Amino acid sequence: MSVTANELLAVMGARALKDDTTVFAGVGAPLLAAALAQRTHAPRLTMLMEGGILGPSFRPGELPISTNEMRAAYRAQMLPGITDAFLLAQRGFLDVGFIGGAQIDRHGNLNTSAIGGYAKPAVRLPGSGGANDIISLCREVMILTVHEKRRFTERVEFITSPGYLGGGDERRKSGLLFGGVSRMVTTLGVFDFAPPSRRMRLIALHPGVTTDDVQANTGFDVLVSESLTTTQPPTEKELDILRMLDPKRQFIG
Amino acid sequence: MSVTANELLAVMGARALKDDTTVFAGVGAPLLAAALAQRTHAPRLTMLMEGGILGPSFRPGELPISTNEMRAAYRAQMLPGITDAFLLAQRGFLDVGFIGGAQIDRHGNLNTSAIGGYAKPAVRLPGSGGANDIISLCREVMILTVHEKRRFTERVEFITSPGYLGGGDERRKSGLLFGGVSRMVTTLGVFDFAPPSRRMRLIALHPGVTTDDVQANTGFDVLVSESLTTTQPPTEKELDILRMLDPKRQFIG
Amino acid sequence: MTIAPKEYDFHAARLRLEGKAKSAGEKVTSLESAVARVRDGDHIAIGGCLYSRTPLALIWALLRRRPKHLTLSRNLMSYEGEWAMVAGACDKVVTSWMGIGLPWGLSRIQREYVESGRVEFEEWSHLGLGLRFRAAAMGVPFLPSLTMLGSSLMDVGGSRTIECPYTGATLHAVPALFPDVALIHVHRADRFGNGQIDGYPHMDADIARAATTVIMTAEDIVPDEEIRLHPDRTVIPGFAVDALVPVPYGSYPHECYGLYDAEPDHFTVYVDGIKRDGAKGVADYLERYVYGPRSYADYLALFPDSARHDAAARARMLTT
Amino acid sequence: MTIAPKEYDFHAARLRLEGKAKSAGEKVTSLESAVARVRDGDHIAIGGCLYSRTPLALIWALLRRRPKHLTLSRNLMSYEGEWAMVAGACDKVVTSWMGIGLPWGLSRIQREYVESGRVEFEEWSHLGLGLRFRAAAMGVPFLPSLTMLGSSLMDVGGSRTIECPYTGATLHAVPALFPDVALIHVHRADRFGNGQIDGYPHMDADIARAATTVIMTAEDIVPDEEIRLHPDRTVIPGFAVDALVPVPYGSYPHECYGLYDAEPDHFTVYVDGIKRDGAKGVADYLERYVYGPRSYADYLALFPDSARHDAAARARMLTT
Repeated sequence: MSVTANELLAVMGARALKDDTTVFAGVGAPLLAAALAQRTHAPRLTMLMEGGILGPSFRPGELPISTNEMRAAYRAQMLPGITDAFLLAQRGFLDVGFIGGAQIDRHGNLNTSAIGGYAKPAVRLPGSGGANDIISLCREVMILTVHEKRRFTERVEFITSPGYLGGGDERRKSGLLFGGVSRMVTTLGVFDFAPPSRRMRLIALHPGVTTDDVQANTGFDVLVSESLTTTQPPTEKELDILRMLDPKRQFIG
Repeated sequence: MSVTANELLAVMGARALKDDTTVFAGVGAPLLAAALAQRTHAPRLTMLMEGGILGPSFRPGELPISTNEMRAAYRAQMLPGITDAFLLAQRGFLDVGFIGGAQIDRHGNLNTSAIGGYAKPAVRLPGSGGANDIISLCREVMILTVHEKRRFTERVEFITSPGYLGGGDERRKSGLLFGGVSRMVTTLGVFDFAPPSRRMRLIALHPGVTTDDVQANTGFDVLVSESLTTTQPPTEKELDILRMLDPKRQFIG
Repeated sequence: MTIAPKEYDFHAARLRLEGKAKSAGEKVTSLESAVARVRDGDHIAIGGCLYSRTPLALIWALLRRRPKHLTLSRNLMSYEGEWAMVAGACDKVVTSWMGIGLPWGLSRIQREYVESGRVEFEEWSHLGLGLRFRAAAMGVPFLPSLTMLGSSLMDVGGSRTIECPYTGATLHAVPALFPDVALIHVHRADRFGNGQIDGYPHMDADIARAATTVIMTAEDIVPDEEIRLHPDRTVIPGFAVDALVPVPYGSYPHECYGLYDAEPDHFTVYVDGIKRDGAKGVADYLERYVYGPRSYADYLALFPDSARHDAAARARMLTT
Repeated sequence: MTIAPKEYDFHAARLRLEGKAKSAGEKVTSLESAVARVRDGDHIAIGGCLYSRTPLALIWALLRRRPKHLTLSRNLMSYEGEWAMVAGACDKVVTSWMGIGLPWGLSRIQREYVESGRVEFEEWSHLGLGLRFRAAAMGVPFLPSLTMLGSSLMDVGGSRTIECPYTGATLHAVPALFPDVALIHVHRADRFGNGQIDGYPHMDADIARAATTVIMTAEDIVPDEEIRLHPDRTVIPGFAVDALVPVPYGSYPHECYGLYDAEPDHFTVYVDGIKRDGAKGVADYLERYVYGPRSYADYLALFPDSARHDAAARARMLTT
């Protein structure tokens, strides 16, 4: 069976997580990534969910649709509440934060609020939820997203969740003293936002993907690392675990 | 049997409490006053204690020595914790706060910190505890204290708990937007701190006490209200309730 | 800037509380008399989160009174926000996110009402809104935080920054939000309003302290003694509660931790109505589920008993 | 001003946490190895309050190492503060009040050591100190409050005021307090350090978040599953805990809610020793109770079994 987009994102996200750390993860690919890491190389990883849920277990086949429901809290270790969960991140207890798809620009800024003006927008999007808090407060943030041209725009018109703002040291200058987007995993490859420019840069391609594919699916010029590598495809073991967790393929697709 | 100092203070304090209100009370006379009021005219009075204890019951004969022990929490309705208990007062949920004896000056400022300089004092006193918070945050505060000359000084050298500071509107000017000392009940009489001067003023004498007695036991000139009245002595019923609560006379003396 | 001074004026908010009776007495009343405390134009903070412990019985009773010009605030706004928009009850929504959840896509009602300018949508980050309620719960006009700095969200509500007098650091001064009314649903309370919540607490405790008036429903009214034997479970103090109504399944078909699971299939039927008829789909739903039934019991009776029992069984399975 | 920038430097405090492993793994160790994490000169925040849930086993083990130049902070300081003063372990005490309780009068040890200038006594109001810990727990350098304004306490620590950018009101900017180490005693924890407290929570949850290193004792180490069946009782997250030691009667002869009552008669014997011999009374007590016993079990054995059983019976009577 072929690898789905969410399977690919979950596997790449899981591999980026270290043992003895903490991760702020929402539902979908981020949750699958964290759960996979715990079942492979990071058994001492703690997951925190936006609903104020710390150290959840998950019942295979009963993965949560939202971060504030009983499937998310199943056999959790602590339920600190929403505000206090985010405050743990502000204090510095969260090593990694995952955030998912949105409109993304070359400096890793995300827009999930509005297109075509804020007050009377052409398209009103759902809003930040906790994405702004996760990207502002975690030690580092990884973006997991499908790679589509419409998502990747030169400059988002509304910064719901701040990456590196205008680039350079603008993030720090804004008062965001910590964190930033360390990696972005898409369905085409892996990217970073290296100083000094803090511009989105391709550092690894998934097997069978070319730099032209990436450029063709991105709304601006993509920087490419001189040491461009290729990712290792998901292993059978990784896919088996994901499919064990989500046998009905509700989330892996 | 004659009426003890704490019985008198508890009875006078209880009478000043209204039904359908809340009171911040510590151990000793304040606790007895609140418990008595609940058993007489104010059954819907809620007591909050510094240990983070809301709506305690009390086992007769098992009154607490401190505000953070099981006798204080006996059959309580809520245990919000210390910081959050005081924050309820800052929010405006506490109608009345009781505070007890200390060095007191003519403007109702209290010193329970140090005499003879702060850094290397001649006498180091225990400290504020929650007294500063109660007098700063409750809607109004009543002081319950034995009346001794050494306690009543023209001007405390260290303001642990602010009454009206230098008098007039200095309390409001300091940023304390709310509250203030509405009454002081001593073993000799009842006092207020009326505007504009906010100076301690005798408004009622306990039976058998003269204004000369008050002046003789106060370290500065005492203002006397033109409409000076006399308090009603404790009733048998009031004393019976106090002695039922404290049969070993640990607190009523 | 769209926040009104009334929202962060801690001085006026405190004086409103000082002027209120804070009684340890009985609070139990009917849904109808409880929501009668809401006035047109009030700012209503809604407890729970998304489709968890939503005070649906109170929202149901409130909308039946055809209120106008309300502002609704909630951390994550679910379809109760769509109901209020289509019912013409609210001019403004204050939240960090609106929808039901991934499987149901964007809220077409949010899009229609906000894109047309009929309803103002004031967006905060999830923590940002949480801190607005917490600042109010603490009785202060703001709380310092790093969140939202640098983002366009700073402009939406008119957020200001503040310089730390010790470190010189620049922080977001998150403005307090003192609502007029809090609507809250809890697991159990005594008749005096001392409320206990199981599982995730969401933001209910802060909302109850932040609001001037607190209207609460409880799945179960328990004897005074039961609360007093487990005081460390109490999160809402009785003296802060103005009205209390016992309402089993008071969040249904949203979930209540440990007692009943949500009903995604019902959400799908609801959303299918919107996909088919747009706002009229919601209007028809309101006629059938909100305005039509003679009582909340009749509202619940529109759901099959078997569904409610299954929801309870799933909740037990997921929490024991 | 006596507060050091290190106490409120949220930037440095956060970087210390970022640099630490935050493991969901096993934390169980011995008392000796747990307190070995304390360095001379550290700022130690002590959990519990007065004679309630004091981490006495940890303080007992710590003092046996003859630490020097510690700063001790606690909301209400009881005789553990006197022990540290007489043991020559601390240069400074940060608290809102020091003593044991009304029946035992003023602390003669506090008077002797502070009046002579041998120990610095930094006084905050009870809420003031609570907000210092909470600011740190929230990862911010200060929290706004009305408390302490106008009083002489504003000068003791060098408190500054701040103007609200929305209302213009002047508030006390209560500076954060980020301790090096937190010493905490809880009712139960799993072996990963997820801790649960019964009854009044005091300030332990904030202290555990504020400190760089968290050392915890628990009356009982329970199976992982027991914590996971009641996650809404957990107040200390395991990843924040560095060392965990199972210690039944870990606060004795202070109280532990629901498990054992305090021993006022023992406090009286202790205070009588001070009335008789001053600081030597404490020194003798330390020899007998702290330095003398080979183990904490031997320390407990200095109290009659019957007393411990009576204390447990009283606790049950007062909480059930």
